[in-house]
Amino acid sequence: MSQDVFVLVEHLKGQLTDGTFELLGIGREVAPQAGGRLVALLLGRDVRGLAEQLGAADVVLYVEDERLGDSVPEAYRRVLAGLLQEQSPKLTLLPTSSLGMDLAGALSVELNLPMIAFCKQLAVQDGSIVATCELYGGRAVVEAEIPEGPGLALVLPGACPADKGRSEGAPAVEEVKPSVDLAEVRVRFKGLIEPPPGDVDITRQEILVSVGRGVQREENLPIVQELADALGAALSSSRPVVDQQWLPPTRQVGKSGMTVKPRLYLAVGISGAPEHVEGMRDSDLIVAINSDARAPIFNVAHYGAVADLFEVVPKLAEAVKNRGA
Amino acid sequence: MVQTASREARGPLTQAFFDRIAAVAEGEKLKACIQCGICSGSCPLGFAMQYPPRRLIASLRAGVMEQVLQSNTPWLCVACYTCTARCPSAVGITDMLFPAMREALLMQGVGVPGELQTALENTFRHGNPLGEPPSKRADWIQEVDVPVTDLSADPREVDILWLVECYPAYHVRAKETVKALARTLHALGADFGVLGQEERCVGDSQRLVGENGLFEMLVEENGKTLDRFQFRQIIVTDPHAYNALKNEYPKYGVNYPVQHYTQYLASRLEELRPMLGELNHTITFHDPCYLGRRNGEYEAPRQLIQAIPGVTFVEMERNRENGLCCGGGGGGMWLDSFAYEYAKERLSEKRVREAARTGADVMAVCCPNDLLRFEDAVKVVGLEGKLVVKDIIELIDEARKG
Amino acid sequence: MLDIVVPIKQVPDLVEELEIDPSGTALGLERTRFVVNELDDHALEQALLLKEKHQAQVSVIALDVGDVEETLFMALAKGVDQAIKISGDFGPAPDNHTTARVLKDVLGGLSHNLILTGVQAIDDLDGQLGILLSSYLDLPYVGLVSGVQIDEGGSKATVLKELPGGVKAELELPLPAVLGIQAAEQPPRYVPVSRVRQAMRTATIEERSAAAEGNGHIRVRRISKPQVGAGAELLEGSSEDIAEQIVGILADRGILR
Amino acid sequence: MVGATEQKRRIGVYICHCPTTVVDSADVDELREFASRLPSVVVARGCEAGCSERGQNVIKDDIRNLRLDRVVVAGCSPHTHESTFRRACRDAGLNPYLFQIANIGEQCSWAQRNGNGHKPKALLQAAVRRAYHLEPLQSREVPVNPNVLVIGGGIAGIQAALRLADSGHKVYLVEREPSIGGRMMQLDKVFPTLEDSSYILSPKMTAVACHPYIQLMTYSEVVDVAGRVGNFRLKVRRKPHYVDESKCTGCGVCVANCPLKRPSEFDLGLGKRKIIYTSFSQAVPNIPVIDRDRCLYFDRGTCRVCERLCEHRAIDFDQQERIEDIEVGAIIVATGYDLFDPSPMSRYGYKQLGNVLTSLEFERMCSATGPTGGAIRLNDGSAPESVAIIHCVGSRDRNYFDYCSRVCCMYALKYSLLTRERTNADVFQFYIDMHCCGKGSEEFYRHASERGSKFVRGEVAEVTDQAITAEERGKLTVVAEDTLLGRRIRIPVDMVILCPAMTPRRDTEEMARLLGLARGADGFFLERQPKVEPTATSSNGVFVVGCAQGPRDITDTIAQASAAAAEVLAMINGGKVEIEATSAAVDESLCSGCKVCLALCPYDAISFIEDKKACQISDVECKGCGVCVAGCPAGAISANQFTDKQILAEIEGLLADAKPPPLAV
Repeated sequence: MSQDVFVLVEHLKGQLTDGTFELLGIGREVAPQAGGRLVALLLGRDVRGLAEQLGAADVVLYVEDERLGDSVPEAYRRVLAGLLQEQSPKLTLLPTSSLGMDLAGALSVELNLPMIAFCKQLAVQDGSIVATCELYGGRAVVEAEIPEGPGLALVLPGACPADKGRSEGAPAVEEVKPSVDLAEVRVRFKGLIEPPPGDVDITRQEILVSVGRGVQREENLPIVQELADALGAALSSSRPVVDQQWLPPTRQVGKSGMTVKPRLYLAVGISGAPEHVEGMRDSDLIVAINSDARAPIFNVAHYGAVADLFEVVPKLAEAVKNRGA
Repeated sequence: MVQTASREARGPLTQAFFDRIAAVAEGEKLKACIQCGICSGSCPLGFAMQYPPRRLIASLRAGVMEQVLQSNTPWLCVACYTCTARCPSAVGITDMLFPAMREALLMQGVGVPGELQTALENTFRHGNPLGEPPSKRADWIQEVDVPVTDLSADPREVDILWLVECYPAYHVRAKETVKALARTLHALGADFGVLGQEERCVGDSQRLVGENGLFEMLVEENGKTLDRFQFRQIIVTDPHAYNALKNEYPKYGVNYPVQHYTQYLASRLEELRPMLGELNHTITFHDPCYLGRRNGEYEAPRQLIQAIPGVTFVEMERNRENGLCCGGGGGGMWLDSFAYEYAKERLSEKRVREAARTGADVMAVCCPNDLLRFEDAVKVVGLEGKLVVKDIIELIDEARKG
Repeated sequence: MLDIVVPIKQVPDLVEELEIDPSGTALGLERTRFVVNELDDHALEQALLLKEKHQAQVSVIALDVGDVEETLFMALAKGVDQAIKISGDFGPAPDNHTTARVLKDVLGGLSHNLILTGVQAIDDLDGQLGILLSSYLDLPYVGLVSGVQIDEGGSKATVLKELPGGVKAELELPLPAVLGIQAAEQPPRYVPVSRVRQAMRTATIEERSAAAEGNGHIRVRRISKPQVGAGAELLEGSSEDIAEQIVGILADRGILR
Repeated sequence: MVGATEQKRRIGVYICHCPTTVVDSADVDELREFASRLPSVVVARGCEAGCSERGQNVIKDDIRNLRLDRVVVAGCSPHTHESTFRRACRDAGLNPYLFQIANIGEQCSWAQRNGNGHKPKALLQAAVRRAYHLEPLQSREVPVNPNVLVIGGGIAGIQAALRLADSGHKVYLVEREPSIGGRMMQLDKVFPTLEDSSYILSPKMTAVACHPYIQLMTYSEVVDVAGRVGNFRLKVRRKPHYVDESKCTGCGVCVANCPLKRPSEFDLGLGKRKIIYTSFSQAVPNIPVIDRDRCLYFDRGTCRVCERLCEHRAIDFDQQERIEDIEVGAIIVATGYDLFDPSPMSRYGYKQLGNVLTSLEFERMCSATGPTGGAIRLNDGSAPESVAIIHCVGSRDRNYFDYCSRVCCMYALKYSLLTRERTNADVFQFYIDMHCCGKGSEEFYRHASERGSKFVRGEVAEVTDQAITAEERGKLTVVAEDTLLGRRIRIPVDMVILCPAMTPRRDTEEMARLLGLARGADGFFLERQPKVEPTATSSNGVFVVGCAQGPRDITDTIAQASAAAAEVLAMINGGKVEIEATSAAVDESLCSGCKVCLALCPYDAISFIEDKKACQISDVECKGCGVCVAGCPAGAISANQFTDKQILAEIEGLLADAKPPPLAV
């Protein structure tokens, strides 16, 4: 077993994701604790160029294959299983994303490696992998360890500022041939389906007023809409609101929705489950209103009010209008 | 038209419906309908129904129900009782027909609006349709400045067991009425207690939306809970709870004397009257369907309002048995978006306009649904600053302090 | 014949406050109410939708943990064909590696060509159940699925997998397979209480036992509740005060003129 | 069980069956077999239609040939058939009171089609055992007083009185109001001929006024009734007119000069009358009355204008109420109906919104002698451009009156024609079903349709003055579902005419108690048998006609009044009536003289005899109701058709083969 820390590089439509840099940022801290190198695993088709941005890593292992071009985690899994088997790192970091979530468990079983999910912080202490995890929708913090390692970690978005994983330096790139036959991949990619156009593009808005479960009923939406109107903002939401079809999927912020970075993100009645936080944590200013003091949204918000939205939102709308007038 | 009304031709939905109708005692009465149409003419949402009640009963008698059950009709009834109160053939449209249709749909899982499912799920899991934690049901006690006995923590014999009900216990606006009532009861020296964490939804609206199993479960649970406490009578904040305890619970052997809080206070009006200071308001009053039309109590609320010195009382054109429903009954609170989609206007919005036409500056109510719906409606129709919605107990509380 | 198996899991009901065991390394389970994992409910709904479309056979399977019987009866009331409760020496809170192995054991004796389960649960410390199970069974897996179609012959599935930004990938995989469901094609159905009660009277939950071997090898050092508003500066006062403070903050930042 | 020492009886049992009534033939054999084995039964026969001549002959022959001394028929209700079989017994020489019915018609076969099982046998056995103990009784005949009382001076009472009086019998006609004429006098035209109501009625009223055999007692009420069929004794309260009828000529000077006015009852408040007034101009008798409660003289002792101006000195402020005793042999009740006041149905706006009228108010408006002289006018004096007529207001409605009021459809059509004729307004008929049966009615309906009435099938939900469109402004809007189109409609009109239910008179209950009459579920007086005895009542010698019995039109009322007159004539012309032999008797040796029975007896048939310190029951007054028997604490009273022995035997018979019932859970 080596003492290296591996990081899976994630890219979508030719772009590296923020999550990749976050993982590299964490890897940068943990690799010295482990006493090994930080290794970035870049897999894909025609993405070698992306390696240039991975300077935070000591080494980039690049695997090129036709079948790694599409978002088929199984292909990644087969390649990674082989790679990790050969390289035997101390710790492998994967993003809690549509890719990472389809890999970690499989690798854990296939390689007989323990894994920890929902990781918010990671460290290697006395050879053990120690993680701080956010479980139960953010209602509990669990400190867990993989005694002695090695192991895998699924890291929550926002665990580390992405900037910490960015580096100007050019890493060493080693190209590796896949040790497995990817023809055996059982899952076949058929195509991408883009969201229907036409609605407001919430990723381009300066101000978002976002609603969650706390709004209770569709007919309460106008209360929040009124505030959005007063602020000149667009309305966005967490997943439950879209699942109830009160707002179209284009308004969903979070893991399978949009990632937004407005100047102001005003979260109304949103508890702040990790899947949601993933999509908005980088907003310039986050203000949260929720009646539940335990809501994890207050952990990412800059300002918070523990109050009933039906009380505060109309008052706030009024105050904003008065200021405008 | 050739009708195929044999049992074999019925779809599972229709069959479930007919089974339900056959199972209830009043089911036979449907056949007595004379197709006069007063139900459809009277129904405040009849215009939006694809099968208004008369046509619905005609379809039922012809044995062709499948389309009716799959129409918007079953979910548009707000159980205001107008049709039933006026029906010359005493057909149980509100209590029997609509719940039976809804039950069939619920049983078959067909077309049940999502917001309703959520409310039912919440009631089942948490004992309240809002999905609030049961442990926080009595948290409002911390916010009121008079002592309130939480019998779940301090079980003792009381004179009055007060069932607070869900919206009043949890909803931030409705909670104000609860606090006001607590203060007033205290001022009257009433010996009262609440069930705190042990209280569950009384469930009348769940019954009317067709979730009879859930209602029966709540009756069982509440019956057992009530049995464990010693009290002389029950008072309730919500007319729907009043209706259930008065008319439905006894069918299951849960039988306690119950009053709506307005009735209780009216019975103690002579003690209350000297406490009341002047309020300079012109007040109109909206009769809650389940206190008025369903249970015939029109006077107690009016007596309370008129007992406040300085008040000018005005009636709306539609009052008492002709009062227009707020749209929140019979599960209307949880079918609002559905109803709005077809009606394009909420009954509560019509109603606040009617209230405003009287020239009143306060619209008095005594049902939590009314309070919440009319307050919203006042904003929607732009009557803010002109008309204020207040529960009678808030007016009494204000007058008492003033 | 399509045989769908839906493994479901009990998780603490978050409507109430979580309680921590005095040891500080586990949840206090005594007063905790359990509910079915929300996404498992979606998986069940998806299975029922497929049943209605393809006359599939649906089995729900769960370890005997928490209030699992109520959940299984509810599933029966919703229309699943079979509900199986597995007992064994896996303790009150088995991890997902353990659970997946137990399930694998039971699935060995159960006809299955499609396994649907929630893509994750709120307590997945050692990984997500669906993918662990797929690996133990050596079946293809796709997670974050929000749409499932089965081809005529029942030999393959076409699924929609959610990617960031509202984009979905359309993927095809041969059956048998495991899918981690993110959302059913319609919200999980409500099951009337009388149906549940009827199921309790008339339907039976099959009981199986299985041996628990191995686990995720994770040691929990400490469980705690997050510090309230750890990150946020909390605004206090009446709702008017709060509104004024927010307006002030926005103005300071130039968001409001 | 029949004791060995007791006398032998010879009982004949007949199990009656016919296609529509009693038991089916399979059961007949079984029952007959069962009956033949009962003690004392010497013959048991199945009998096809026992009430037919052939059936009766079988029984008669058996009585003669087999020397039967008791007869039991298992068949229809005694209510309808007892008299038939009793007659057969008598004809064959058997005392008619030795006959007993086992009512398996009503109790078994009509109630339960299948599986009669044990019950008919039990009833039959009870009847046989009871029959064993029956005693021969003698029915009595009493002479009939040929005078007749008619209560109510509307068209029904007038018709009956005239028919009887024309036959040469003295008739007392008691009317509560100052004039006869009743509701019909308030009407303008009558359907379907559209003749003037008064054109038909006035000659009859005049005939009453001058008929030598009719004693007209207006402004009067029956306050007490005693006696029984053939010999009723009544007390009539004569309210003071404060005008001496013997002096008044009806010149009208007093009325013309009376200084005060108040709303006229006859015009339903639409017009005014004086304080001394006649109800209407053609009043019979044409004698005014003074409204004592509002008269200035009675109030303050001033005015007396009428007294001063009356040339005939007929004004008599000292007149007092008097009670007159009358004796008659028969009574005809013709008290009519009240019109339902629709104000409780607040959705129709009656008494809240202007120009919402009841039908009777509209009649007065249409009448040439009414407050508008026959002009159909709105409150502001203008003619309506549109009128809505709402049928079934309170009728056919289980919240109010369950029944159809029968005449509303037809008079509503009449209003259509009158309105179209006099104003040319649009007329909307809001109906549930058009019930236009009767001679000439269908033509009338067709005629009204052709004249442009607009028919909307749907019961009106509400009448409102809250406009939601410009064309509704200032109008009354009628909201309903047009059930034929399946569409909700709002029709703005100027006038709304409500057709309220015809209801029993307010004092029906009191009247029923006074005369011993039964009332139906609808509150009206109940006829003895709706098909075959439509005017007779449960009280012998008392007949009910017209709307006192239920809603009906004038045609039917007149026919019925004539029919009742004929019934009465048949009775009084015979000179005597038979009265039931069933009566109660006091065993003086047991009577403690407690007098409890005196208070209980509804017929005042019991008196206390001081000498004997015991009560005695008058055979003539007693109707055999049995209240005293049950009430006597000493058990001193027995009823001769219901002795303890008879009843106990009947009960034993019922229970003889009964299995204990399953335990109630």
